[in-house]
Amino acid sequence: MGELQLNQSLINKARNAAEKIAEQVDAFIMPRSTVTIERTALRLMGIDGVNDEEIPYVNVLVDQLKENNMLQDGAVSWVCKAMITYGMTPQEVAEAANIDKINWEACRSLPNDETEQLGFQLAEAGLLKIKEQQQKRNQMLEKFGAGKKPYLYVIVATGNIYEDIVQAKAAVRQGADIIAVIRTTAQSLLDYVPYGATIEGFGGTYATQENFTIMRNALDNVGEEVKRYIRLCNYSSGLCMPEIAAMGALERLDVMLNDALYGILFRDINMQRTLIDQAFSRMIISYAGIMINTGEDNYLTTADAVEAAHTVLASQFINEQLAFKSGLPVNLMGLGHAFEINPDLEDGLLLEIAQAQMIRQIFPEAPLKYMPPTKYMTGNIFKGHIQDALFNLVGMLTNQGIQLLGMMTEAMHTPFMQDRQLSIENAKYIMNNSRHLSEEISFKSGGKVEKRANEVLEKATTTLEEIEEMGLFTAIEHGIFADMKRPFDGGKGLEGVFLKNEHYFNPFDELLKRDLGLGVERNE
Amino acid sequence: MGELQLNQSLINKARNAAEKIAEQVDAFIMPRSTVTIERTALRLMGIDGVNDEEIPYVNVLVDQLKENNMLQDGAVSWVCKAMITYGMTPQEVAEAANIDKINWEACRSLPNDETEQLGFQLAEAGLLKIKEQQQKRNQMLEKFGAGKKPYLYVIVATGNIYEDIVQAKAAVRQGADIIAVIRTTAQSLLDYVPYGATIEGFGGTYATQENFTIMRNALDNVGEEVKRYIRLCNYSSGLCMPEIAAMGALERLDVMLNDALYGILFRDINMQRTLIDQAFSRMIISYAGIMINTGEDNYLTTADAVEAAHTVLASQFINEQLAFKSGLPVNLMGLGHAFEINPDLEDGLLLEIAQAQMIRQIFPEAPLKYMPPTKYMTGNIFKGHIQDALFNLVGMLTNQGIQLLGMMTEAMHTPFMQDRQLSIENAKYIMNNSRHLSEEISFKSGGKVEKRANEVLEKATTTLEEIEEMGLFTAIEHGIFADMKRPFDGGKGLEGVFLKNEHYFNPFDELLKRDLGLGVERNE
Amino acid sequence: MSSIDFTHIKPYGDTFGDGAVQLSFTLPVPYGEEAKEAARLLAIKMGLDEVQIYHMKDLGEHYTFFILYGKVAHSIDYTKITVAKIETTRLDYYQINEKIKKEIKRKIVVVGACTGTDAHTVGIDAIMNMKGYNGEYGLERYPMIDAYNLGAQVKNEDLLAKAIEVEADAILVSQVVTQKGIHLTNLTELVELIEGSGLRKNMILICGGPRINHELSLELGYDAGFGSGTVARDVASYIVEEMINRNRN
Amino acid sequence: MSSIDFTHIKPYGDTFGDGAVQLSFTLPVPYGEEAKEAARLLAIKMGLDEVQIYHMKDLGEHYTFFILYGKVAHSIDYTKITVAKIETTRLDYYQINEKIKKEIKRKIVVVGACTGTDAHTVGIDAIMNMKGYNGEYGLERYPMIDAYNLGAQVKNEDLLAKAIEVEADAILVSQVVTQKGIHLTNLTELVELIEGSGLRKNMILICGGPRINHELSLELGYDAGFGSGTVARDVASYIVEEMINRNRN
Ligand code: B12
Ligand code: B12
Ligand SMILES: Cc1ncc(COP(=O)(O)O)c(C=O)c1O
Ligand SMILES: Cc1ncc(COP(=O)(O)O)c(C=O)c1O
Repeated sequence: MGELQLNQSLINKARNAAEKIAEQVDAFIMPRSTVTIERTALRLMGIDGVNDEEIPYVNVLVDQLKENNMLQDGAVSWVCKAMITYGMTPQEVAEAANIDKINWEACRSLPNDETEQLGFQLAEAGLLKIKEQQQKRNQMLEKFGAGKKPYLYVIVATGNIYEDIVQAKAAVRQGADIIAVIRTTAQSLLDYVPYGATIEGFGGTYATQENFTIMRNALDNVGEEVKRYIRLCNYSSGLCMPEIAAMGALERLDVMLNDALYGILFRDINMQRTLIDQAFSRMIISYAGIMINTGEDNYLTTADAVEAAHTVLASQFINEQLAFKSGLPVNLMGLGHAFEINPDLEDGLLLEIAQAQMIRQIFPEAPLKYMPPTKYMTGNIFKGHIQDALFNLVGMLTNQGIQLLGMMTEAMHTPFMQDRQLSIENAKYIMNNSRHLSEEISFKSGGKVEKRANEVLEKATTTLEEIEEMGLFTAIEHGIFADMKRPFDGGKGLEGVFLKNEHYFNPFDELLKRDLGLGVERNE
Repeated sequence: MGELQLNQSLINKARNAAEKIAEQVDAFIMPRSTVTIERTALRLMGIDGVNDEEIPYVNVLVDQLKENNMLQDGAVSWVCKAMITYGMTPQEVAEAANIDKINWEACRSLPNDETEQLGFQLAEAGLLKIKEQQQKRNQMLEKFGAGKKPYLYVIVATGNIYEDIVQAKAAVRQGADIIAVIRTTAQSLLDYVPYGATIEGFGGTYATQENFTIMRNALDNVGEEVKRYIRLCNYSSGLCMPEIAAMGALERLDVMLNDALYGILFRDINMQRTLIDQAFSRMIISYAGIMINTGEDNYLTTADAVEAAHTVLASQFINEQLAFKSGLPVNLMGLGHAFEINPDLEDGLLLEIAQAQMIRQIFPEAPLKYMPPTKYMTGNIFKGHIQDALFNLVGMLTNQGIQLLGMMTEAMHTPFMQDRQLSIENAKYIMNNSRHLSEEISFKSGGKVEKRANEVLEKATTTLEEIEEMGLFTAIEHGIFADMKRPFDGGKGLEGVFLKNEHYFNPFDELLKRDLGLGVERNE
Repeated sequence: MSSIDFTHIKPYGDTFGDGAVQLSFTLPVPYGEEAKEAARLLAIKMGLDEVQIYHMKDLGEHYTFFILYGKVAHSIDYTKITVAKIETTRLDYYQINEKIKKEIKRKIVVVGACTGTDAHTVGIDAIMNMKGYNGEYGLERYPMIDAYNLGAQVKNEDLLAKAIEVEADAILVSQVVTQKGIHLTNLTELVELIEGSGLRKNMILICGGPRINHELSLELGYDAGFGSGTVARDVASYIVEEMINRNRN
Repeated sequence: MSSIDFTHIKPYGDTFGDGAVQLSFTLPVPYGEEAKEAARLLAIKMGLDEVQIYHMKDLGEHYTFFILYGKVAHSIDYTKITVAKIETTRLDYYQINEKIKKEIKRKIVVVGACTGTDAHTVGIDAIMNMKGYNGEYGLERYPMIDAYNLGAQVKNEDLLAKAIEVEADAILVSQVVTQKGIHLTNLTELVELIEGSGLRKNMILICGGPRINHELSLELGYDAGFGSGTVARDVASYIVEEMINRNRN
């Protein structure tokens, strides 16, 4: 499409402000870790499984260390010490700890350099598994090609992983490029990751490592048949954000929902916790070559899409800069936005185009994830289907990277099998029909569309400068995003945040930073 | 929308050729009349009703005159003679003739000037009724305003006029601007107009004068309630084209389907008959201030919309020039075209836009009637609904005058009540959302869209020049339109065509021509 | 999901056996809570549980439109289903001409039309005209077939007369308009006419159209029926094999 | 059309009494003629005549989707329909505050939340927050109402505790997620909790959400239920009138 004339100096200003904001946040994050980051490290060391009470061993370990006030040293450090002391594997340490067979005090005297050597060894091995998955993905992409954009992204959400598979495979045959397995409503607030294959969820299916494996296999198989690489998506989000990132990395997920602010705003997770967790999870994601999808679309489900358009852009800038701090390349930044303008608005389509095209130009290399109408979908499935059609048209016109397909039954239930087929059909019809339309048209200079885009840009810039001034934490306290106010010390999960002490050891953190070329600041 | 750069010299050439073609046709028409033209004149004199065998009195009269070889003088002439001879009203003459009580030979001696004086008197009275209806329409339009374009045009077609009314009134409340009552499948080949209110038709309802009255009243009433003038549409088409035009004029129809070639191609009506009939019917239509809708859309139901696009344009030029010959002002020329490109075609939307916009520019003042997808509609109502949505978008983008709304059930049945509501909802949603989009965008100069438009224009020009060369009749024999070949002497209704003799008298013809400022050529 | 019980097949939304169906209709009652209840009761009569009326719209004139979902209690024994199908092997253009040459040893003659007031020619043209349909030649193009396409709005009498005149082996009738069952009337009339003429057994009688299927055609007294998406080779394959079979018996 | 027999109401397409309905569903059987027949048989079991399967689509994995129309034989006696409705007069913001002042003579106290794991705040916010919904102020804005909005994902226990703490006159519960009947579980649990606490009769218990209606709410043991499109004044009108009524008796 003909480019809109956007005020480049505003773009620069906005990006600068966001960088400053990210730096402030980063400074806050650096000295801190969380229980889930520690559990993540243990998982990557190979600790898996749950005890008799269904509590994951990584939780058992981290909880014990926390109780004993040892967590500030880093869980890896203690597990390594126990390994050496007892001559056990990491898993054996976990199982022993579970029946109180590890005397942590007895391990304390072990010299740090010995533990750390072991720690690095285990970390190298853990990260290797991730690299292997990445290589496998690359091989398959080479074999089948990367596919035409926008990728058609659909969700499955039956609550039962086996049912999900049937739905996912059918969707692939119908033309889906990305399958996202939606998570059950209850999971994001759990401070542990459930275990094994699951068949009972509400509005989604538990994210477990086993479920990831099952779905990954199913998609690889059907992908072989249809000769396309099918991308799998899940949520690195909620109280176990980095653990799930690690699971996703190990099971070759390709896309993960991961947002710096989503949990804070929409799950009332404590802001310190989320911001620390997202930084670590994004390093894993970066290392694994997974694409993130941010969640700015959600803002427009509570706030008004016309009025709050600039908050979406502001948040995208922040997500971008924070992601850079975790080493994520721009081509893996699926920044989110959404088609959520009230369908009764005259010239609503013009505003939608303005927003989508503006974002396209401001983040030219990011894949961009475009979300369909949800809030103004109703029980009128026929109308809903054409709302989705306009959405698909705008996606095509503005060259979005990922089109999350809308379902005509959005106001009712998670998708039925046929809903998805109709929705894929909708997207293919519209996109094929308008394939080169964007190359054909240009927008009036100084017209409604261009003006609207610049207005939004201006407001976003102002907002970012305000946030820079007051700091991100205070901004969230003031309810700048999605009309949601969240206190600095409120919400869930704050008890899982701790200050690292001077002996803190996390070889994954260090290796990842090294590998991702991030300044390693370690106090030795 | 930003205008496409069309080759203006080609447009001029094409229009010139069409004018020549129309002149050739006109020369052929002038000396001829048809049974239905004669019946039309009698109807306008006030003859109405049917005999015991349901044969309209106008048919009884014209058939008698034809049998007696008197028709060449013009039916009005003989009826006037009988009126004077027997001291009867026109209706009494008809009823008497029905029971063979008129001795036509006995009337022959009456001096022509006396008959003609009476004839003109009756004709003035007849035409006055039409003028009154036109004035009434103008008053109502003044009261309620003319409404926003494109007008939303929907059909009713239950077969039962009372059922039609319910459907029509509901449609008006839902937002329809124009109600077209579709005709039963069998009617166009009847060489008489059925009589009275009817409740049994297939795929449509009989066009009878009584049905017109009933629907007109219903729409006036609901129009009062919703404070809009609701336009009524029917078909001036088939073997009784001019009679129905007269009925429409008397009953204040606002729009009539009327095409110079449709009957020939799609009903296998003889070409001489149709071309003569359309000329006379259009004079009535012009006089009544009715808008015509031409039928080029139909070409694309048999021929391919991409390949045959130029025949649509060629036919529009011919319809335009022939309409001028009947005194029709350009603002009443609802030239037809249609969204019938195969939905599987890549960039199909670009071609649709090219065609619609090209036509818009070539006939800038004509209201243009845009027809929805029909041929490629399937039993998949969900997909159908989005095909209609794209159609509505193109209509809005290219400023069409009348949007004939597509129905998602097009491949199944004539519309159910809810189909129409959903369809109106579709149009309103799309149009409101893209209200000023056409002002915002422009098409790449020399791009796909512009190129396509010029290609079609070029082909149409060539075709028109070919037709000019060989004459319209031969062109139709060669199957130039809609892949249909029709012989000069074939098809239905040729027996109803006759050469006027030197005494031929038709005061309506004369008054209409005078009033419409058309060169009156009478042999006195 | 693992092993499906095909004796009790139910609709499927997202949980095996959930019976999920979508339904829409208009009721001739004024918009309101009572209307909604009427819609719900109707759905229950149709065998739905957990009826959810997701959308209702006042259509005006005291009519109300509904969109609803529910879970149907009925199930179907899929293992018991048998469908009348045309069993002939589907040959291609070349094979068909070859087979006629070899086994029938003369050109076969076919007459087709869209009958009654029905003016839809596209369907019968798709089967008969040279250029055919969907990249498949029409019957006129077959060197071993003499095909006469009479077009649309042909009277049954005229069609039969032509068939007799050219000694047709098969008659092809197209019917597209189905409102108020007009196609059934037309099709039945033709069968009766042909039977009356005593020529029924000499002819293969075939009908087609978007609302025609083989089963319905058999009921109406035709030898075969073809629906949407048919191409010439489907019909030609059938005619040739049927002619050979009849000759054998 | 002229005079409708309301004791036999049937769906309407374009001919009075035609019973026309549209239906769509997926069957767990492979695409083909047998699948089509299964769909037809199912429609017949649902009471449809003249079943027309207009569309079928292979969804893959041996599932087939159908769109069909038919004419339903069932009818409904519309004259017998009664619906439980909230009968209170719908007052506006000013009238409500006025009425509380005059007749209750103190501020009334209302506690609301979206309970369980349900995190959809938009609905309860629409009713309670200052800015309200659809141009109607929310309860927080009412000078004569003390409104406490606890937000989403609130445990039933916490909601009850808060209600006791502030001596609430009414509890407002929102439930949006309904998959596998989770809202029914949540709502029932709250009723049981309150009944267990012995405070049931002191409180007006109200629920709401897009899949909630008054009838269902009564069944679950609530005093009233509100569905899509509700605004604060609907609820407030009800609470005030109900409080006055209870006081009288
Ligand atoms: C094109 C068309 C027209 C054109 C026809 C041009 C022409 N020369 O044929 C025009 C514009 C003239 C027209 C007019 C009318 N039409 Co029309 N038309 C259609 C339309 C859009 C497409 C039909 C078509 O061409 N399909 C493509 C062909 C290839 O498919 P097919 O016919 O199914 O044929 C295939 C198979 O069925 C099979 N087949 C068909 N015949 C035969 C025969 C044999 C022997 C075999 C083996 C196979 C076979 O093979 C073919 C190839 O695969 C349909 C809507 C739709 N999308 O289906 C309405 C439709 C058929 N028309 C309809 C109506 C009502 C009319 C009118 C009666 C309206 C009116 N009152 O004026 C008129 C009058 C026509 C008349 N007297 O019959 C209705 C019929 C409703 C019903 N079920 O009864 C439809 C469904 C539209 C609607 N929703 O109202 N129409
Ligand atoms: C916005 C939204 C979200 C937002 C919520 C943001 C927020 N802070 O509320 C986000 C993006 C976070 C979200 C998340 C999820 N959502 Co959600 N979401 C929606 C959506 C798009 C709109 C809901 C909405 O806001 N409606 C507008 C309000 C004003 O309407 P309302 O809630 O009906 O409220 C009105 C009335 O019902 C009534 N009312 C409501 N409550 C009360 C209470 C009282 C006392 C009274 C008197 C009246 C009343 O008054 C209100 C005003 O008129 C719907 C789809 C849709 N279009 O409906 C899906 C939907 C509700 N979500 C759904 C699901 C499954 C989820 C998830 C569980 C998915 C997942 N697994 O991650 C998550 C998790 C949330 C959780 N734990 O509960 C499903 C529910 C399916 C079902 N029937 O069970 C839906 C239908 C989407 C779908 N098709 O899958 N969602
Ligand atoms: C960024 C992001 N994370 C997560 C989720 C899902 O929520 P939860 O993490 O609570 O399962 C969403 C919602 O769609 C989201 O946008
Ligand atoms: C110009 C025109 N006339 C008439 C008709 C209707 O056909 P008939 O006159 O045969 O009823 C159409 C078809 O839609 C048409 O386009």
